[in-house]
Amino acid sequence: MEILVADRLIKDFGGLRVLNEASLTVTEGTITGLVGPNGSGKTTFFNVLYGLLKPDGGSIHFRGEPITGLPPYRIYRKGMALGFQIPRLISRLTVLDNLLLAVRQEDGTGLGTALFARRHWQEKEKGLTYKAREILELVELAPLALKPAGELSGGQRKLLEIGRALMADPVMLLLDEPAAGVNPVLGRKIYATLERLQREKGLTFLVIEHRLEMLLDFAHYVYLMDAGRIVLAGKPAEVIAHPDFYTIYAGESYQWLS
Amino acid sequence: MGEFAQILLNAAITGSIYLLAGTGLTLTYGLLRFPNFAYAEFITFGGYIGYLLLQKPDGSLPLAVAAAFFATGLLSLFSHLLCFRPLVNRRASLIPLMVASIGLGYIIRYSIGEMWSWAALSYQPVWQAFDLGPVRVTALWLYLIGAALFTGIGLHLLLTRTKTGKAIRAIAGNPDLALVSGINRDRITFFTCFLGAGFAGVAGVFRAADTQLSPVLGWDILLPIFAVVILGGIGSFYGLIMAAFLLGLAENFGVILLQAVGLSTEYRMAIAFLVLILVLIFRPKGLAG
Amino acid sequence: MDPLFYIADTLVFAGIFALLTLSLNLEYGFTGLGNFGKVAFFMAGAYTYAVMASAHMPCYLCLIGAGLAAGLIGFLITFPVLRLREDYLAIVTLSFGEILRITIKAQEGIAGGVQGIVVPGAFAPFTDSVRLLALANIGLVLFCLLFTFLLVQLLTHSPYGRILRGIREDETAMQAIGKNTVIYKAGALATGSVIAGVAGGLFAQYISFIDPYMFLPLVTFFVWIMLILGGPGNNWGALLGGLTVELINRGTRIAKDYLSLPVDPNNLQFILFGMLIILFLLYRPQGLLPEGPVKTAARKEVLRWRSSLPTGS
Amino acid sequence: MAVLEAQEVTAGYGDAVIVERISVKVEAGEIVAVVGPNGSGKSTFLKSLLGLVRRFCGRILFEGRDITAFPAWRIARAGIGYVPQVNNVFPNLSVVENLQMGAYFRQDKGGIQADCSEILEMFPELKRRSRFRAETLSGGERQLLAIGRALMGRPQVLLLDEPLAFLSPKTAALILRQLAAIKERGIGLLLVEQKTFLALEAADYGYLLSEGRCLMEGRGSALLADASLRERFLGLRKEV
Repeated sequence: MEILVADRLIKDFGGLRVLNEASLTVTEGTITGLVGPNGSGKTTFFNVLYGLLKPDGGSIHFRGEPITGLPPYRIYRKGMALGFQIPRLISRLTVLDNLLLAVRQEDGTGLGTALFARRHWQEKEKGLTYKAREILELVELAPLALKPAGELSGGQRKLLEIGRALMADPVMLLLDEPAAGVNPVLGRKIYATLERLQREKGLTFLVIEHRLEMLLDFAHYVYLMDAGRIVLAGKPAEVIAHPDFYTIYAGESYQWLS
Repeated sequence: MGEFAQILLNAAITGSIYLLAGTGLTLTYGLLRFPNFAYAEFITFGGYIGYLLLQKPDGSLPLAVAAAFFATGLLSLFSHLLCFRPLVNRRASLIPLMVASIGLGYIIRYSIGEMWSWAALSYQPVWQAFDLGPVRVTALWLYLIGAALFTGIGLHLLLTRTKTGKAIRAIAGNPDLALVSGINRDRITFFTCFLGAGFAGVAGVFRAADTQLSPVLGWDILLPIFAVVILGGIGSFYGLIMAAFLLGLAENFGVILLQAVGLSTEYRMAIAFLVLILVLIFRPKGLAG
Repeated sequence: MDPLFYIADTLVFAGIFALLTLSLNLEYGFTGLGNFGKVAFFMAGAYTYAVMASAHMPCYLCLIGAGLAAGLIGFLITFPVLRLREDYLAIVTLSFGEILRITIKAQEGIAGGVQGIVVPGAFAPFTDSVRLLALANIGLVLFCLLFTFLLVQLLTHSPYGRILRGIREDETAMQAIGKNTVIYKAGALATGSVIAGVAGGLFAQYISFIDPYMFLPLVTFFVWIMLILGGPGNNWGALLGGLTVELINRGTRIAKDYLSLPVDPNNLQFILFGMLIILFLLYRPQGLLPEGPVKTAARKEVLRWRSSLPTGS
Repeated sequence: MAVLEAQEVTAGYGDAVIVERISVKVEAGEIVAVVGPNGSGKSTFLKSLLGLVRRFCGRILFEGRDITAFPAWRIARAGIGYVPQVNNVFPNLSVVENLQMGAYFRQDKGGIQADCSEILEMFPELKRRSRFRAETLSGGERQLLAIGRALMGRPQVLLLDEPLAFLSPKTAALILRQLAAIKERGIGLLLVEQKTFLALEAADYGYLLSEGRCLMEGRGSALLADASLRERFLGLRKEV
């Protein structure tokens, strides 16, 4: 069953066509990879899918509903979450607060409910801390729960960013290089966690990734992007073995991997 | 016909003041990335420096303009060194910088009030007047329009053709990279602060010569100046020139319109506000954006 | 002058300004919105109160009207620019402060124009005693202040307040995690304007005559000093700042009567206030009372389970 | 004499020490790589050489001259080029103007023009877009422009902060080839890199940082061959 369908998306930046009829389909409950050389439009693709940028053409459907041109907060409420390439945390708030902020349809977030349904949301918040604790233990940040997010190290910030995306109980996550900027060992651990969530909870992941070994090990399906369009799609091993893959993406420097 | 020409002339005069005053604001707004509300007081200060030289009927306008330029430039340099630079070094964000600029404005305005009193003053020289077709113009107005055009074009050339000008744009675009490219960031910033405020001082002299001098001279035209800077697109000079004269036209035609429908001409300021709001709603990056 | 009356007068003014500071704290301290036209919403409240009280409406109704009118204006003026860069909001609110004053000055018909308007006092029909009147006014202002303080305190220590602080730090991130930030910003500004409007109503009621010259940009400047001094993001700080600055203000006025200075104390006062705000921004940007964490049940809960963890982790 | 030498540099932000007593030497025409896991202080170390972060102690010598106390812009003028990892171009300036800014402090107009065309020849990707504003370039093109801009100052030594980060392998290979060409011109290169394998393979000499200290140093190939390093920091599972 496809969960996300992007059909011939177009995005122009001042005369530059960054997305040129890019289409892709993500099947529910898989980890799907998006690779491509720099400047091929991957991050723009994500931003358009998530509503941070409005497309100049094409359509997007999420779980059968059209979401083209919706603002990000509405897409988020439909069950999609985004992890930025460079984590964007609220640095003066605590790790815990950063997680609580991400809860979907949280009680007490409106002017009225914050004041008048106080007892109600206080109870709910207590419950949410257990969930937060689970996630914090998953990403190994539990002892730092009350530390301001600004005091975390680069790798910890990356983990908290992923934890925050999970806190929303999303159906699908878009992650822009979830393992970039962390050391390879931790990077593998992050992917192992994603795989477990996919297996156990049936979550769907769409990830931008440069490290082919991660895709080979963890992805079910891979799209190759070049110059604003999808040029290759298939199982990771097939895509990487395809002759076009080398001419477009890898070039000669990649012998060391094989 | 004559009336129409008169309105055009008035628009050119209003626009020239806005252009002169807006030049410095758009320069430093672009470079330091915050609107310096103390610019109002820089304009006022220039007007009072001009008064030192123009309080006698035989005062020289060029001399007054030059003095106002240097004195206001120095004042801006001082305030940058004592207030804004330390704040930027402490990584103060946008709003604290704006608050500080308001605080600085009060210091300058009340110091002027203390030194020259709060009563309105006037320049003494009488400007030669002559007929130019259907309208009567004074030499002052011609000087003003000339000075404004000279400033606008000169600064555009400075920014696009000279090394210093390109360095100003480079710092505006990426301050840290400018530093590691060997650009002495402080020196360029000092130069820009000096130059920008200098023009504000000149605008103050012309404004005072055209109307009256009081400690709120600059504050009274701050709003239209902001409208012009935003309409033109922050940091853009072609945009600024166009915006200044457009607002000049809008105000002068608007006043006629106000009189026609029997409303007080005090609403003149509201025109600038209306322009500001409309620009922000429909074209927030300004004409050049 | 009656010293007791003088103290009462100081307290009333401090209370009114503390209300304004609390409202700015909600907007700037928590949400990061630079409202440089606080005086406009204060003025809108004062004039609404004046017009309603002149029509013989009861005090509480006039105060509610003042708050609602100012809130509505605040919403209408700021909504168009909330999607834009934060400096644009500052410029628009600053400009609006001036425009509203000019408009009222030019409109003779509505509220006295440049001549000003007499505002019927709420307690005047009940007593002639100056002291009793002062006491009643203190009571009214303190009641409003307490109520507002609780309101802002509860709001800022709730999921709602947590979102406001998030918007202050990174708006795009908050949109990415499902918050309609424009609505939140509009809400904070509207609430802030309601509070400022009530403060305006109290002011009009207390001094019983208002004219456009009372609503100079100076008022906005004062509120900013109070907040920066007290501590942005801390409601106790807003109260402290309001009281401190009002006391300094009174002090200089007394000094004017008893000291002969070579400079006009009025000028000197503003020069000093200008310096004070810059010095605070430079050397103590967190103000006298720095911001604390968001206090909700969740924090307590985590403190509990964390204390049960083995040490060293 | 080494063109750039850091002696026992200790640096950090505010009161926090991030790197401790690091000594590094760069000779002319040599690529030196500083590698290490995330948070090891590589970037901070690089910035300390440029006067961009606080230095607590240690000395920095450039061609034997002590430049420890120089402000950042004077260090650049002395002959140290720097390519930051992010924000590495002037977005509002055209490609050519970006290059001109790299030569801001040079007085020889003819030489600047010649260097500018030489660099555009060297990077055909940039030549095609020379009149475009830099904000329209892709990540890889920006990296090239940043290197070109740094070369315009005719540096004796070039410092690069993770030049391969966020780049596809193809672009990374292109950048590495360009770095080798720069090395041939007798310029010393110091690069800080997370992509340990690629960096050490290209480097003549390498330093391994961990938690703010230098754990190992040696010839690039020697470090690569060290088994413990491979396991701990490269995370490589395939035999190469």
